[in-house]
Amino acid sequence: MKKILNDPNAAASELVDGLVDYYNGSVEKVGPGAIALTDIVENKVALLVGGGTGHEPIYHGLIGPGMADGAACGDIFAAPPPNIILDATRAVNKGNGVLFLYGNYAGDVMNFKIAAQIAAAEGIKVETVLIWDDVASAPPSAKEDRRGIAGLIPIVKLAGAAADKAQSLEELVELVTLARDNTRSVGVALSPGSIPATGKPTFELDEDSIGIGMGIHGEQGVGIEKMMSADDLAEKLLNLILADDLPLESGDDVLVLINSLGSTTMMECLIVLKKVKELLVAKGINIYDVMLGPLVTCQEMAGLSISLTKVDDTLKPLWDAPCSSLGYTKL
Amino acid sequence: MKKILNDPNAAASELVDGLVDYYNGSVEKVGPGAIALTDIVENKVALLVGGGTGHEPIYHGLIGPGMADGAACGDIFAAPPPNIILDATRAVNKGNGVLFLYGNYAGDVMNFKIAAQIAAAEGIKVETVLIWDDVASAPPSAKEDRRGIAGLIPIVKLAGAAADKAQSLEELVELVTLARDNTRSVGVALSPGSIPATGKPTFELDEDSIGIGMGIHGEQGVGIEKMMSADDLAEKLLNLILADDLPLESGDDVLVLINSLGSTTMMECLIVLKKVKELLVAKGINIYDVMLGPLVTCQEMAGLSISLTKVDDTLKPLWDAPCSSLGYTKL
Amino acid sequence: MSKETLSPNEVKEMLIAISDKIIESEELLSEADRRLGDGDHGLGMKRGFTAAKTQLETLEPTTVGQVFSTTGITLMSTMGGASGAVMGILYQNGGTALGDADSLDAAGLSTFMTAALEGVTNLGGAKPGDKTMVDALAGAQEAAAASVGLSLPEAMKAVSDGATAGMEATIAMIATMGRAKTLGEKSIGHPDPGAVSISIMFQVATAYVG
Amino acid sequence: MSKETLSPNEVKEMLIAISDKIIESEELLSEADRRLGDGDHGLGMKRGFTAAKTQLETLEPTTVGQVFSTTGITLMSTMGGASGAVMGILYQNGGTALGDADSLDAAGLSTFMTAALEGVTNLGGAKPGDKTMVDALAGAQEAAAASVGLSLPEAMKAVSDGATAGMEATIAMIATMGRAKTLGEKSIGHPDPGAVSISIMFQVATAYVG
Ligand SMILES: Nc1ncnc2c1ncn2[C@@H]1O[C@H](COP(=O)(O)OP(=O)(O)O)[C@@H](O)[C@H]1O
Ligand SMILES: Nc1ncnc2c1ncn2[C@@H]1O[C@H](COP(=O)(O)OP(=O)(O)O)[C@@H](O)[C@H]1O
Ligand SMILES: [Mg+2]
Ligand SMILES: [Mg+2]
Ligand SMILES: [Mg+2]
Ligand SMILES: [Mg+2]
Repeated sequence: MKKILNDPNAAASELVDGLVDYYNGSVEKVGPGAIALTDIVENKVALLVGGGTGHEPIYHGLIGPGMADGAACGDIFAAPPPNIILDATRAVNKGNGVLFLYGNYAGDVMNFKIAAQIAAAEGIKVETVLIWDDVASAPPSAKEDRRGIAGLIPIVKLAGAAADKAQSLEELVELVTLARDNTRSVGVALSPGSIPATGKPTFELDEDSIGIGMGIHGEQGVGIEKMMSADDLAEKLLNLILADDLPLESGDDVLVLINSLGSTTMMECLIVLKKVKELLVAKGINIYDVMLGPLVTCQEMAGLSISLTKVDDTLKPLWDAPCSSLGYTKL
Repeated sequence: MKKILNDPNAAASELVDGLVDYYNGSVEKVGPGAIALTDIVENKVALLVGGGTGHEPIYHGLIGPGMADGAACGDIFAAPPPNIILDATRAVNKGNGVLFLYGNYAGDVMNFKIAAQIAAAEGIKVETVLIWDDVASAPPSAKEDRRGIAGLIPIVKLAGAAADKAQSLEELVELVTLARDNTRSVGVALSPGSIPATGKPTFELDEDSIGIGMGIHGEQGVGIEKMMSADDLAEKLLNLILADDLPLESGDDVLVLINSLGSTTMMECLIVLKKVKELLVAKGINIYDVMLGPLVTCQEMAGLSISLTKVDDTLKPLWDAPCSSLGYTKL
Repeated sequence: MSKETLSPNEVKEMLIAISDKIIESEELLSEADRRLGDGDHGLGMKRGFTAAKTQLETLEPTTVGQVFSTTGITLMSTMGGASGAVMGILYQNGGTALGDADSLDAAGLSTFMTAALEGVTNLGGAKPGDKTMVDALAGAQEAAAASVGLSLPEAMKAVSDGATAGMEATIAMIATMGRAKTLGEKSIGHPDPGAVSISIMFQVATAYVG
Repeated sequence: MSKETLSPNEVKEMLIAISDKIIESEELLSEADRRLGDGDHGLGMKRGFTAAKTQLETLEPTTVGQVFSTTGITLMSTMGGASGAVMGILYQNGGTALGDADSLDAAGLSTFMTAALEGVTNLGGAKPGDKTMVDALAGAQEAAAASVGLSLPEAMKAVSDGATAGMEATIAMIATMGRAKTLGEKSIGHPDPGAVSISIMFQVATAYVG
């Protein structure tokens, strides 16, 4: 598999440098894998995101006005170590504490937990909200076993707006928890991405099989099925979300995200969106806004996910606020 | 090759419907493949873009405030027929004429030419600026033989801002011509995309070969070479641009675009950007802004292109203006 | 049974036969375009001629020009791409030049070809030698002009041979127009896909009148 | 030549030997993780132990705890991922528990293992049976506790066997922790990659003291 790389083992560090170049002055490196906005206002309640690299534009592409204040970047597909998280934490802390917002993976949880303990010992107030939007990864009764997938895009956007208005870390936790609890996702894998350092595919799947509920690292899904039409697939995935415990009724407003895992084209995402909209409209559910494209990726993996975030009178103004970042910008 | 489709022959029409759903109210269908902003102000000098589908988010994802007013969408990889262009032209014309801005391909040129003749007969003022940024496709002495590739992204953004301030179609032509003449691109292909209706790859390339100057439809490049490192590739491509006839000197400001053709990851684009920045900085050339990602694609084709737009005191304020569209948004 | 002239309804029958053959040739034409262009020529042609066939089937033509023009307008509005514009203009211009004639003979065929070639040349600027369908059209037009005194079957055979010879000549040419032009010397060795389409059309027409 | 106790410099030598073996085992460990996780366990371990080896090489240790803690801190700050946190805590906690002892014997090994297991359990919440490296660690810890009266080579052999048995027991388990947990029943049949790492480490240690 051909990839445009120098030393594959240096890919993570080179991409973080390139990312800072892409930010072109608005973001700076504050440690080996730690980056932060250059102009965070004093006393702002800060929002820190983070995770493994290789899933660009998340997480580290989500920094900017109305979005996150900084990010801790790990190696490819690996949670950042505590020292990187700490460097970023110290940089974004402006005296009013820092919210850690990241996907619910064992590696991330443990590394952020260690960093939080050290930060607390240094006198920095830290709280955590875990993203666990993937309905395929555990039943509704065991949310804390669910992993975070593409739903982090609307959650980070809402959290960014919330961080701008929150007077305290507690208020921010409350708003972000609401955004998280209103978000559900489920994905499908068509073919694997590859690990840059080994060139190996992240998993195997027959030419005519797809994995429903496959994770963004190639973790196997809840079910292997035969390839099906875009309409059938859209309906199958949407129904998995609608069958979950988030009540969605006629008159409700939702944000819709159709996320490509990498090489699945915008064409395919648009065809799926068309069907998802038809199905939601038929239920009287109103689409408040749409996000679409390769936002949470796993290298050149093929597949997509659908996410819904139910927005109420608290979340709508947060969604409407302008924001700017490499991964998501809203005028 | 697995793709998420219904009837492959209906892919273009379904994706246009999905695209309108994605615009979520700001854009409407004004004909089978024709779409336009719903609220174009009276007397605005209008900007119409267009081309084949399958390259999303261009062209039809570039409609919005500060961007294009409408788009004519053809079938997959096929220029739109004159009637579609006419439907879009009639919808965006607000009495002050319409600028046709599109890539220099025989099919597009002929279909837009026929449409322009009919529009003129209907009393609509129409002018055309062709995008021909690909330095690999013809020598500088034969610009009109060059094709349009990813450079259309900065050009359409600048044109969108220009259309907002232009008092006349002639003024718009002048500004857009300046943006076009200041833009140069060159690309590399690593592996083909596929044609949805046939499932066939758009070209063939050995496992260790890359095509320098390969077009966005898989038209073969100016040279097949062995795979090389990201740094070497970045330098090779950048040198092809710097060797062209656009003078770029110490103190000049440029917009940089690293465009993925589809499945090439953001990681790879970022690693290339890092090297491009190093090389530009060494020459004293200043990066005014950066765009990066899958903006001009050819299905799941792998490869990327580098584009530079030299911005002067006329173009900088146009670049700085906010804009919003599915493919490119700037706060 | 060979036909000395074609009525409007026979021209319609002939164009439906051409449509069927083009639709059937999708793979061959796309494959030719994969060598030199973006691999979709057969798809566009199939799309256009499927629509044209549907239009023609319900048409009750009174002039032969009308049948050609209807075909041209349908191809033009459904195909897109380079060949959509070219094929559209070809049939429209050719049909218009036939005025209100209610039959087609060898002289009419020459009138059609001259107008068709002129329309295509004016639109796209390609000349013979540029490795486009103009090479096949120019071959067809020359043969048509030289066959005005012949019977329609003889003339159509000559036109078809001219088109095929023009198509075959593109094999050795370097492309200077359309998507193949960036290939330079690498374009040598394969026929232009649009020229292949033209050649196929006249073969069907020859069989029809023959 | 078998060693009854290890000096700080010998512990350093042993950890460098462990580092070499882990670096060498990259493919095997990544392959194990490809079955149950995201295929990068060997990459993280190689990254961490390459850095640890560099650190250790210039270290002039005065206590055995210092050697373990240095290793832990380096692993923790260079690996990332689930195993970075776990391996880091394991060596750090184990090392700290050894206080300022200037040699390692069977009793010290048991002290190390008890603190290491406690640290890992507190951090990640995994219990034996969850199909993680805790299974190998718990096996090692039990054996260490039962071997306090033995010679270091005998104790290390017992600990290594305990770790390997714990690792082998994970083959039949259903994962309930880490990335493998969404696999459910499909996780049966393969050993946990982190447990494989633990087992390898104690094999090298056994050979070293052997
Ligand atoms: N300027 C031109 N004049 C005449 N024919 C042309 C011209 N440019 C391209 N063509 C014809 O169009 C054919 C390609 O058609 P098609 O593949 O359908 O369009 P596209 O190139 O837009 O994909 C070529 O084989 C050639 O015969
Ligand atoms: N909660 C936990 N407690 C102890 N070990 C764990 C825990 N979660 C995961 N692990 C260990 O981590 C190993 C995976 O490590 P690695 O592949 O490097 O990390 P990641 O899962 O982040 O890719 C697993 O094989 C398992 O032994
Ligand atoms: Mg990992
Ligand atoms: Mg085409
Ligand atoms: Mg073509
Ligand atoms: Mg792993």
